Amino acid sequence: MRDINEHTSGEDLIIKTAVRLMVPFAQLFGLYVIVHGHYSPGGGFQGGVILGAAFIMLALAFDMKTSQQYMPIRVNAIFSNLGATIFVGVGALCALFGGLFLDYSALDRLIPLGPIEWRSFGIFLVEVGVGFAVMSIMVLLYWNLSSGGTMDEGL
Amino acid sequence: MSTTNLHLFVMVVPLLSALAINLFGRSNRFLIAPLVLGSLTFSVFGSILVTGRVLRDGPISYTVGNWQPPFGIELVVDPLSAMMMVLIAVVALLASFSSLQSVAKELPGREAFFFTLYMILIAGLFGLVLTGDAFNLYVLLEITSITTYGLVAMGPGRAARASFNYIIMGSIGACFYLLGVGYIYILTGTLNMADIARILPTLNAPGATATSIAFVLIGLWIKMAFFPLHGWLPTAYGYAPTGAGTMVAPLMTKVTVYLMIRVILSVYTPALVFANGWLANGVLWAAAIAIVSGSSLALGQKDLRHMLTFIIVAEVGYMVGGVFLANANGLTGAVLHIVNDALMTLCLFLVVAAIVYRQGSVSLSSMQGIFRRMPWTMAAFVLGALAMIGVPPTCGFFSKWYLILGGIDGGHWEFVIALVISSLINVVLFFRVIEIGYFGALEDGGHHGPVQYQEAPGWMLNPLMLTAVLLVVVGLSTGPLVNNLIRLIVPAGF
Amino acid sequence: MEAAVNEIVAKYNYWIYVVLMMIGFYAMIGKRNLVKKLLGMNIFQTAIILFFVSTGVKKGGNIPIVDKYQALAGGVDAATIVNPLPHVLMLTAIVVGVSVTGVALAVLLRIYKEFGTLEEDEILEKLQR
Amino acid sequence: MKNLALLATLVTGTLLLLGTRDFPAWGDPQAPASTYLSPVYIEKAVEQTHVPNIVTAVLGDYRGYDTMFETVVIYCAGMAVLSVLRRNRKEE
Repeated sequence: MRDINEHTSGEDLIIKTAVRLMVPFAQLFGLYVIVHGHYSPGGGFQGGVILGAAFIMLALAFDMKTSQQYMPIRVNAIFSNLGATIFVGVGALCALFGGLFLDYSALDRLIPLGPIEWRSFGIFLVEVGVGFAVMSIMVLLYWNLSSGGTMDEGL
Repeated sequence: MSTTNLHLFVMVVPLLSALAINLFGRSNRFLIAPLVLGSLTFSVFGSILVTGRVLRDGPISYTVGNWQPPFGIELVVDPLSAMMMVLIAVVALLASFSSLQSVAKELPGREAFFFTLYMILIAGLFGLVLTGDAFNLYVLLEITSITTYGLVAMGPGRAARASFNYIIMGSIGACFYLLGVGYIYILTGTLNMADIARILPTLNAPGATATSIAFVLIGLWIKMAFFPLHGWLPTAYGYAPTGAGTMVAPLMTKVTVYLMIRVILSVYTPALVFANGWLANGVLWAAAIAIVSGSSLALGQKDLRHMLTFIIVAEVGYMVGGVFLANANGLTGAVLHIVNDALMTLCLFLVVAAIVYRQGSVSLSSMQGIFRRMPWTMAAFVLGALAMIGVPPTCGFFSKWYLILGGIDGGHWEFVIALVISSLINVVLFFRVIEIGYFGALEDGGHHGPVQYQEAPGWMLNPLMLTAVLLVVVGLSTGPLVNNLIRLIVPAGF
Repeated sequence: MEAAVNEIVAKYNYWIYVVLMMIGFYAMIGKRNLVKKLLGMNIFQTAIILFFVSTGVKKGGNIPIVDKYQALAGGVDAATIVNPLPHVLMLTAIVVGVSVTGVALAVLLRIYKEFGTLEEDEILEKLQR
Repeated sequence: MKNLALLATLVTGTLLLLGTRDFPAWGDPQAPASTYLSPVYIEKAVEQTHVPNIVTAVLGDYRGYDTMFETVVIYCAGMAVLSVLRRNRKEE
């Protein structure tokens, strides 16, 4: 019974095992690309896409429900909002702390790291926000487009 | 909160509230209305304060991230953009009352998504009028477009196809704009508008400059549905959900006209754009054809909303023509018409929303005897119709007056004649609707009884009444508006 | 003759991108299948991205990533590094392109559910009925 | 229709090709795009932001406002897709 199910849904032991092995590394690499964007090619968008691809890979090899076990729809919604809020929020925070909008050095009044270090750190913060938003939206786009909006089954 | 950042908060508060609506409104939809209305009220007061400051102290130049303008992105608030900020805030606030009602009825369960897109669209429009950077303008143009695609596609039935048409046309427009900016970037090496305006006249590159002017203008014309490129607008605005139409129809095309004025005045400078007489002549002929054909196509419609969408096409012709008259009266008329047309379109679309809310359709056949069912709504409709026709003292008269004066100054009689013809066609159009509504036999009442009084709910009716009053108030205060604000916009050479 | 050859050698990359753009543009306005229109849009956008990125090229330039401490101590020679600005602009444009494509695909799904086809002629036929 | 599309394509393409006549040669280090803004970014970015990847520095800081809207664009796309397509299986 179980074998027939696995066969008809087109799932393959090799693909499943390979994906299971690859996903943690893909996620690690995605995080590396986001975090190491200051020193090497990379950044929020590129890393976010890799992180999203890890979840899409899960959905492709297993099914949509499996990928939703690792990232429930609610968490996805929170991540996408969080990502956008981090970016806009950091900008607004800079303005509230007496600087101009998105002037990260103004956050020096919050935690004194030095204005130039704050610029570097502010870029890091917003890249993380971009990464979150891009990751969750990529997964969301895949879920919706492959299932026609029901987000329960599909490719 | 210091006032340095106030104009940015006018844009950021709706943006943050959009995120909050998405986060909290999905589970608790009673939070949506306070967030929408609260943030828009903030924007109204903020933009009025900013306008006061601009009129007192002169244009504000603001550098995001505290970088010197050519390197960072510059925001410019001059009298024109301050006026547009107030206009967007007021129209969005008035429209949102009605949208909240009709969305709750038409799209139950999807209010949170709708208002997320709605508020981001408003934030994007604020961003468009604030920005002083050519590439930033492209990004914001795409934000407003993507949210509009989504809002239009939420409608029932044919809305999806209308939205796809809009996506294809809108993308062509955006790509053309981006190409035009690319050509300028290769020539000048900068993206800041003031910087481009400074460098471009010193270059000897007529071919590439002309190409970039052509592509930027064609891109914007597609986005504003200027006559030969207007195919997407009537279906997109006609099939969109009613709640989206009330806000998108008054604002999108007008803000794009503003962008065209901004690009002509502060990127390419009028001297360069109007150097060749044939460009202005060709555009004026196209505008004249747009006005006449938009009005005549409206005559063939059997549905009030579709009729209004064709009138929007005609009105775009008024404004583009006014700008390309290239004289002070023409530009004054065009800028004044942006304000007036936004308010008139808002008024008429709010009427449509109210009628759709009560009876589900605005086809002319279903509007028989509507005056007896919704007298106040229809009173506002009559006022809006008079303004569209251009009867004093409503505001529509004054902007048309300036446009006609400008046409006579420039000797462009085709434009003047088109304006007069379109006013006459508007008389026919609107009196046909009023006749059906006033004298039309009531639908066979049957078990409902002869006359049923079904006025729109107060949340829709009161903003509508306020808009109708604004039409007259703005009309009567044309003099101060032109002398204190719009005269500042007209450049010296005009 | 030599001037023409020089012109070709100096500008041929722009011309290639213009041809690519026009392939996309023709697909957007000339094709009757909605998916082909969408693909045309993607070709158009990709061509514009290539066009912009090629404006940043400097002959013999390096990638715009420098050694932090060396740069802080001795500064950087701008002539050896390609122009970073077009890269930045195109990162943004890529994201915009992805977003538009996503929305367009969703709308296409709705159209397919509504009409059962993505051929424009068949849709028009069904609308007139 | 097809002929019209072909005509529009040819006109647009010709216009674009004519425009390239005024361009500097490809890869020219003296082109305005390479001499006006970019040297300042390249020389000052590390000093002003302590980020060795100049693209990241320009993306995140000098043109951070663009990047903010880039994030908002992709967020919008997600929400637009959700609002256009989302429905529960029960509703069918």
